[in-house]
Amino acid sequence: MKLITAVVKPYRLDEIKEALQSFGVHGLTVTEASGYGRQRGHTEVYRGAEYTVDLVPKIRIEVLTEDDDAEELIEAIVKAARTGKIGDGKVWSVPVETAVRVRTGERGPDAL
Amino acid sequence: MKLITAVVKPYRLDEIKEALQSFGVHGLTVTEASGYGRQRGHTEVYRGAEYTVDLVPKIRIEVLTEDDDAEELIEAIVKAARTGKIGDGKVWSVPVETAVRVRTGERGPDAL
Amino acid sequence: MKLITAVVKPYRLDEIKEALQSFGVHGLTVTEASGYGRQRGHTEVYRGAEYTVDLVPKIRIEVLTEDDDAEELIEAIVKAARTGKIGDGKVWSVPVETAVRVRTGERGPDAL
Amino acid sequence: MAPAIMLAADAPKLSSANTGFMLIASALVLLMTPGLAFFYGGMVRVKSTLNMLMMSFISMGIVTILWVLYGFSMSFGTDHGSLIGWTSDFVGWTGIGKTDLWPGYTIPVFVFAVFQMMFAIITPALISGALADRVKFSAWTLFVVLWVTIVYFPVAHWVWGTGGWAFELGVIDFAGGTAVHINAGAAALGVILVIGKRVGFKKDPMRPHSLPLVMLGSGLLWFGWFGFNAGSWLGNDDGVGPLMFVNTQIATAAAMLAWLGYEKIRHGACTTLGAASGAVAGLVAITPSGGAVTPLGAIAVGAIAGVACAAAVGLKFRFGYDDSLDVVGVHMVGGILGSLLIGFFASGKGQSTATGVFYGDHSFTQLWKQCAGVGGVLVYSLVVSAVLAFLLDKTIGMRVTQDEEVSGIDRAEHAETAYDFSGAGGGVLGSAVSAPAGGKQPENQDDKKSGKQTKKVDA
Amino acid sequence: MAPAIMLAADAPKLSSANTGFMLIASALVLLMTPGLAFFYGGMVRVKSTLNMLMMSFISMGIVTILWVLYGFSMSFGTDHGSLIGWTSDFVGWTGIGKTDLWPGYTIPVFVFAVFQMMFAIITPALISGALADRVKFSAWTLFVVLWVTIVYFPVAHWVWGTGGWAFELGVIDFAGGTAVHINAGAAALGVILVIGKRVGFKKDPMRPHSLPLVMLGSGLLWFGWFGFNAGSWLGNDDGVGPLMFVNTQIATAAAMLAWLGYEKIRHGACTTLGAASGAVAGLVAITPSGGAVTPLGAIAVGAIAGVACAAAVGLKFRFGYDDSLDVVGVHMVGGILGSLLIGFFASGKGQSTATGVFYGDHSFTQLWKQCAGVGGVLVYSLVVSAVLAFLLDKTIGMRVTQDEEVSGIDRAEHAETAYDFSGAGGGVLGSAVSAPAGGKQPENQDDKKSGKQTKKVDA
Amino acid sequence: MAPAIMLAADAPKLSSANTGFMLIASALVLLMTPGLAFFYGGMVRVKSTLNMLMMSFISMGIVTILWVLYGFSMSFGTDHGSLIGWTSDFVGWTGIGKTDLWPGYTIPVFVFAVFQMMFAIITPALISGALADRVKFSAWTLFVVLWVTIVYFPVAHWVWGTGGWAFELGVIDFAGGTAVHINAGAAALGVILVIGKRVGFKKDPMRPHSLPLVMLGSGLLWFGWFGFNAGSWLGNDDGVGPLMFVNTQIATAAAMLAWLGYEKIRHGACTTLGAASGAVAGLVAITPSGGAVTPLGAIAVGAIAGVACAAAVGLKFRFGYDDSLDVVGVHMVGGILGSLLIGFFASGKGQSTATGVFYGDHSFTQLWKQCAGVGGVLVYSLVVSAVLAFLLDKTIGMRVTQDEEVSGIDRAEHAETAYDFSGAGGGVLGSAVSAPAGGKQPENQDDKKSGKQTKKVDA
Ligand SMILES: Nc1ncnc2c1ncn2[C@@H]1O[C@H](COP(=O)(O)OP(=O)(O)O)[C@@H](O)[C@H]1O
Ligand SMILES: Nc1ncnc2c1ncn2[C@@H]1O[C@H](COP(=O)(O)OP(=O)(O)O)[C@@H](O)[C@H]1O
Ligand SMILES: Nc1ncnc2c1ncn2[C@@H]1O[C@H](COP(=O)(O)OP(=O)(O)O)[C@@H](O)[C@H]1O
Repeated sequence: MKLITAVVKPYRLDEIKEALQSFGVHGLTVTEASGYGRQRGHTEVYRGAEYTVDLVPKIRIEVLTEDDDAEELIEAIVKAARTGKIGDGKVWSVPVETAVRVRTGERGPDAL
Repeated sequence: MKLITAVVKPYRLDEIKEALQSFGVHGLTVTEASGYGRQRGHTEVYRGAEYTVDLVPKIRIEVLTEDDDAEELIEAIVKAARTGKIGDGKVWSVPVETAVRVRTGERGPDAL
Repeated sequence: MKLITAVVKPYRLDEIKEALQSFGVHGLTVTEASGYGRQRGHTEVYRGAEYTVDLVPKIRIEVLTEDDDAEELIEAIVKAARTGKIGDGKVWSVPVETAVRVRTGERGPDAL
Repeated sequence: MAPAIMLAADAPKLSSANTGFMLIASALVLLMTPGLAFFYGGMVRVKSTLNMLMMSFISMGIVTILWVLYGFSMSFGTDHGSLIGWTSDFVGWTGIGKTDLWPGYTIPVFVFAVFQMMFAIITPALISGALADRVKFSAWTLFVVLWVTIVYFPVAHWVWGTGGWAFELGVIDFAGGTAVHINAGAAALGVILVIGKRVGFKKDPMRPHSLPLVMLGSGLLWFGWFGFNAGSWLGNDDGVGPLMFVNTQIATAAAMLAWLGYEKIRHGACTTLGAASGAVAGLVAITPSGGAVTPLGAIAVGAIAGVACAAAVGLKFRFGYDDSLDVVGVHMVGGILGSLLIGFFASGKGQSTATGVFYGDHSFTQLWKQCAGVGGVLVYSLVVSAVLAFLLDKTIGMRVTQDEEVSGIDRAEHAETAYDFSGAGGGVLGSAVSAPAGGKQPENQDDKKSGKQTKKVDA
Repeated sequence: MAPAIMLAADAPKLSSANTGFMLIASALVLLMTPGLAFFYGGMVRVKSTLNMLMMSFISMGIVTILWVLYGFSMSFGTDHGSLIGWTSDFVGWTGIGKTDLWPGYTIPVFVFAVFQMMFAIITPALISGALADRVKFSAWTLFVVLWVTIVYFPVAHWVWGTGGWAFELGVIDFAGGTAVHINAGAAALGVILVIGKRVGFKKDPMRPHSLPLVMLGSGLLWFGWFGFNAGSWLGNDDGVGPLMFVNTQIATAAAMLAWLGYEKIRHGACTTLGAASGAVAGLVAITPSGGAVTPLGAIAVGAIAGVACAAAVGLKFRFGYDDSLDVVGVHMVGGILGSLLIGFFASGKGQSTATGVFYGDHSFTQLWKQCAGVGGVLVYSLVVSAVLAFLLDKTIGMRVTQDEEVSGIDRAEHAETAYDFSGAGGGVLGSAVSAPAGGKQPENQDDKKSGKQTKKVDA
Repeated sequence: MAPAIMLAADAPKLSSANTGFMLIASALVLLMTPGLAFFYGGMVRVKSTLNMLMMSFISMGIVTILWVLYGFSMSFGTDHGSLIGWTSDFVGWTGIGKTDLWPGYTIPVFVFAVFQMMFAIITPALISGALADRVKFSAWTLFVVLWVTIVYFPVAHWVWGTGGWAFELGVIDFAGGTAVHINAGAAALGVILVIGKRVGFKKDPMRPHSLPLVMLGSGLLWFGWFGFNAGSWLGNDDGVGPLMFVNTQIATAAAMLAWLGYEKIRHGACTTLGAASGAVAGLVAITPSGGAVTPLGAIAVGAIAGVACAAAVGLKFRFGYDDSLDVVGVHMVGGILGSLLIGFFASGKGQSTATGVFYGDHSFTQLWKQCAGVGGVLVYSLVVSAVLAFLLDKTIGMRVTQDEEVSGIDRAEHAETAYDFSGAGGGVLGSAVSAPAGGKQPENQDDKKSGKQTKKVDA
């Protein structure tokens, strides 16, 4: 199994959820986050003072998936998250050794 | 080493903490999250309108542990988190290459 | 590639950002978290009652990096995060199988 | 407002008692606008809280100045053709002396003028609730200027000004059922029919982001409304103001209970939002009628308004108009009910001897008068407001871009976000993460003229 | 309330000054109930904020209606047997004319009745603080109905009604130390002894979820309390109201400082919650006594109450009763202190010539009277309230299920959550994540009758 | 304050109308201090919210007691050398009878004394805005005690006390432009020049953590300010109070619009913070001048103040003094403007016949008087406050440690955090995660004396 993590723009969540759903994915976990990427930092004026702002709000989505589906899923997420502008985010995957469904104790792919 | 991640119902946190403690685990990290699983979505009425609600609040617990303890720990968490109802959550583990205790710089199992 | 995760004291974020920047790191993702470690728990009195408090606020930083840089980066983070007092936190790394830049679809090291 | 029945004295003297009371009443009515801002501000999603607040606060700025410049003259100056007032002494308030009394009353003109000013302020603010999340602040500002000038000032003259057609007809509107609530509610309906729905209407739950803020708003409204209602008699020499005060409290309580009961039966729970909305529905309904009915009548008015408005707020989903925070469902419906119920429940023992269908000689006379008042104001306000919104939309544009709406109007229009709790849990995360919370969404930067302050952008 | 000393005039005339003042005072007292709601609402954990607010707001609904229907008659109607009042003209307020004056005073009956109504509203609301997190809303609603009928209306008659036993005995209670605060505090103790503790009592810290909300509440309480206290003299012809006003301010300040000092010495820090609680303790203690003591006496009353209540709130942990938000520790203890200290500090130069132990002929007469008043109200309220709670618990049940309590009573009973800040930090996360915040916890669905609105459930 | 023109009657009688009005006005002014607390509290970062609130609330405690003990005597007792007052009957208010009238007025001494008390309370609280995030609570407490004694009580005597030098010179200060706002603003400047900047000043954005809280504060300030301003005439017999009331509303509206316009042009957006600050700037500027100018004059005063203060708040970045929440930029600058503009806009038709440069015989007489008043108060307050802060800093120390400041002064000084929303999204996370939110940062424990309550620590 793989754990796919996507750090993307908050307002793409709906699209990503739909993409995953039409792909038949059963679950996901979302966390609020913030981050910065390549061209870090923009300047902003508030009450007469100028500041550099770097951290921008993002959401962080985690999806557990079977090895075979991982590639396609990543593609689906990337497509749904893309706006083509800077700050679109990253998607990565790591190997998972075991996964358990708490309710039943099922293991592995069955647990997803 | 392994990193065990558990996404569970918020109000099971106390039980999980106790379970880990009696197991001799030294630390954990908690984040607020939300998610959905298999039978996604329930309907709810508010002020005369009906909506589908899918994301439900969860907590996300991370525990670093030695390879040998991982299995038992997972079992302990699953047991403590279980209510037997839908939405009980998932527990998974990924391999960790190195871990450092910031205060001392210790590495590996000593860092836990 | 590796994913380095650091759970550290919130007010070290600035130092860590600077350390990473001078190291040439292009991006990071931050989440609010809380946790406890080795000597868990302190007691506190509020309105005439005494309580044990265990979870302490932390921030959780994630950085994707190339395999070769990982070691040095970990060192840099550990150094920037260290105050020498308890609660300084943990840094760990896990192997990443693939990473994508959402905007362009670039893969692997190019995606960072 | 009690122009129909004037105090007996031929030449009333300045009463320090009534003057002091009316100053406090004016302050209470002023407080209602921030109260309304919180009521509305708590009800929207967190991303448009500030815009909601600002739509009310800006009314405190704009309308105050316009009222001094020409509004008071248009509403309460000498009547011209039953449609509009004008008295040049009232322009800029230059011809008003500090001890000049309002004709027939014991309070200075300044006191009457400032009390009425507060009514003119809150009325456009009421409209804003229907426009949540989506209207450009510049367009709103201009709308307020035009709307009070073309709609509110004349309508206030019709209803309360000596010579105004509704006033002369004998339409009862103690404190603003028609001039304030129907007027604002109908205007809201007119505008939203033109500007359309929020992104996600009917699909997203769009729940209140802070119910304590809503309750704060409704608490301040309830409190301030005593000034609004009891103050409208302009003095406490004859027991009518106290009756109005008493009925205000009673109808509000009854409407809150009625709304909660309706909810409990229909949806199984008594919600906080229901309590707040019910109270406001009661306050609205008793506003025109509270000087005319008995305490038991006030229970009836409140209970009817509570149930009717609770049912009415669901209509927007059926008919598909996005009355975002239920201005139509509560203020228009509640105002109509309150005005018409006078025709049934007026006891003849309050502000005047006019009686409703259930009292006196059971005649329908007063009811028809009330219908005329309601109908006239409703149609005028709805049509003119819709036209205004249409013209503004075609010229400067009423709505923000969809991107801005989705990302949050607060950032787009006010360059701020309502809250920044980062670091609440610890340390200096605040100083680092707080910034973006208030920052311009970089992804919107392209299509935005106010991007001026963002020099260099990234994510 | 100043029935002991009436104004001299044989046939007082309606005073527009006093009428206007009393209307504003009534509005101020009304505002105290939302103030209390915020004070309590900020103190609970976030998951039961709304329930806390609603317990106060519902009292504004229920008690208003009952007071009109029969409460005013029971409290201030003609005395029967020194125990209860009844005047059929007061039932539904049908026999009250708008210019009828309250006997011996210069204000209309309606004004007196509505001012007293506000006292009847806030008293049950005070009790709710002890019941945080765990009482079914339906049970609370029913409790309020029964409690005001069986406890508050009679007790108000005893203390303030002509012919009531405590009133006739000469017990001094200027604005409600016994009738309001001891009464509510003793009732709270009675109820919690029956219904038991919150899950996690003594183990979880259960800290206030929003201290700014607490401070807002205490600020509004402080503000409104001036109406409560100074208004209780029903007019400003003789300087007693101003003395009460002055003493209210002074005792509150002294109590706040005293509480903070106690905390600083005992626990090493001046907390915000301590400032808020100290202020309320001072307000409570000066409520019965402020018309009787001098300004220096008010400092003493406040300082004593501040220290004593600060010490008293710790008792619940020692004795194990879960007085969640310290209703017993602040209102009962503060009310008793304020009432008894009259027996020491009454100067004979305020509302009456009665003097306390430290003044005049140093007699204990007034002190014994105060003890009688305190004891009578305390025992009656505690016992009857406990019995009421017991009966309700055995019939409809007082508490929510443990699951509901742990997951949060707001969702279970009101189908809402207080806040939804998701997306505060960016974009439309709000619309997606907000929903569940307000959603029913699916895991509770099985054991819940109000599950009606959840059609299909999952996680 | 209207001592220059007394009412004609030789022996005024107690007026229940004016007494009642002044009691309500006093309550309104009292409410301004919590209002200010929220205004400031919302503007700081979340980690120092409570400290900000407490700096205002503690002033309500300390100053009340000092005012009773000796403050009222120092400010309004018999003049000694044009510099200070003293009347032993006023010490502890022991020699004041409940029906004694304030000489020349129709209200009891107690009423005048308590109204003035509220002014003495808010003035030091105003200073606290400049000291955000960094001042030890114990040092602040001591500072307030010393500052009101050495600065406020004398200055109030100069400006408003019969015999005070500014009063006798004919300086106009209707409600506190010099005695309250310039005084507080100059003191703030003096103190911050001594204690220095916050960690991160100019580098971190330090945006408001809750703009709704800021708006609540400004709403309550606006509301309460009517009591502050209109009440300062001590009665409503002659139409001056109403003029002040009217002008208060108008100038505030004008200033809010002017500030927003300035912002829109300079930075491209109308911010909520700008609306709040603009309103306060208008309130400040009209405070000294509102009895002297016409309504159109009030528009001018407000608009000038709005633009000038909006520009002035940027100066702190240029000159590098950390006037954290713009006390200098708004209160000092606004107070100076309001006071000097009297010299231009006084119409001779308000509180007195004195005219400004634009009216009457176009003389500069009044302007020079105003300059003298402004200059005297400004220099005295700035210098003495700086010396006070210096002495306190050298003895007990004014600032918390840098670690405490960075981690948040709320925890360090009050052992609390403002909010605990953990678990807002679900279940009992609250009880588990809430604790640390309020907990002592373990890492600070070493260098902290108040570590008493932390028995055993870890992370
Ligand atoms: N090396 C990294 N490690 C972890 N997260 C990253 C990394 N680089 C970027 N991110 C996350 O991705 C988001 C977008 O990154 P960015 O590089 O700006 O996008 P783009 O790929 O369009 O340049 C950032 O806000 C951050 O949260
Ligand atoms: N594939 C997945 N990837 C990541 N998180 C998941 C996945 N499936 C479920 N979860 C998380 O687990 C929680 C409970 O899942 P669910 O499948 O409903 O439980 P159950 O196993 O009882 O059916 C979800 O709210 C979500 O946060
Ligand atoms: N085994 C673990 N798994 C996950 N997170 C941990 C673990 N141990 C510690 N942490 C995280 O690191 C933080 C600091 O840990 P702690 O052990 O107290 O520091 P120290 O290494 O100085 O003793 C904790 O608050 C927790 O968030």
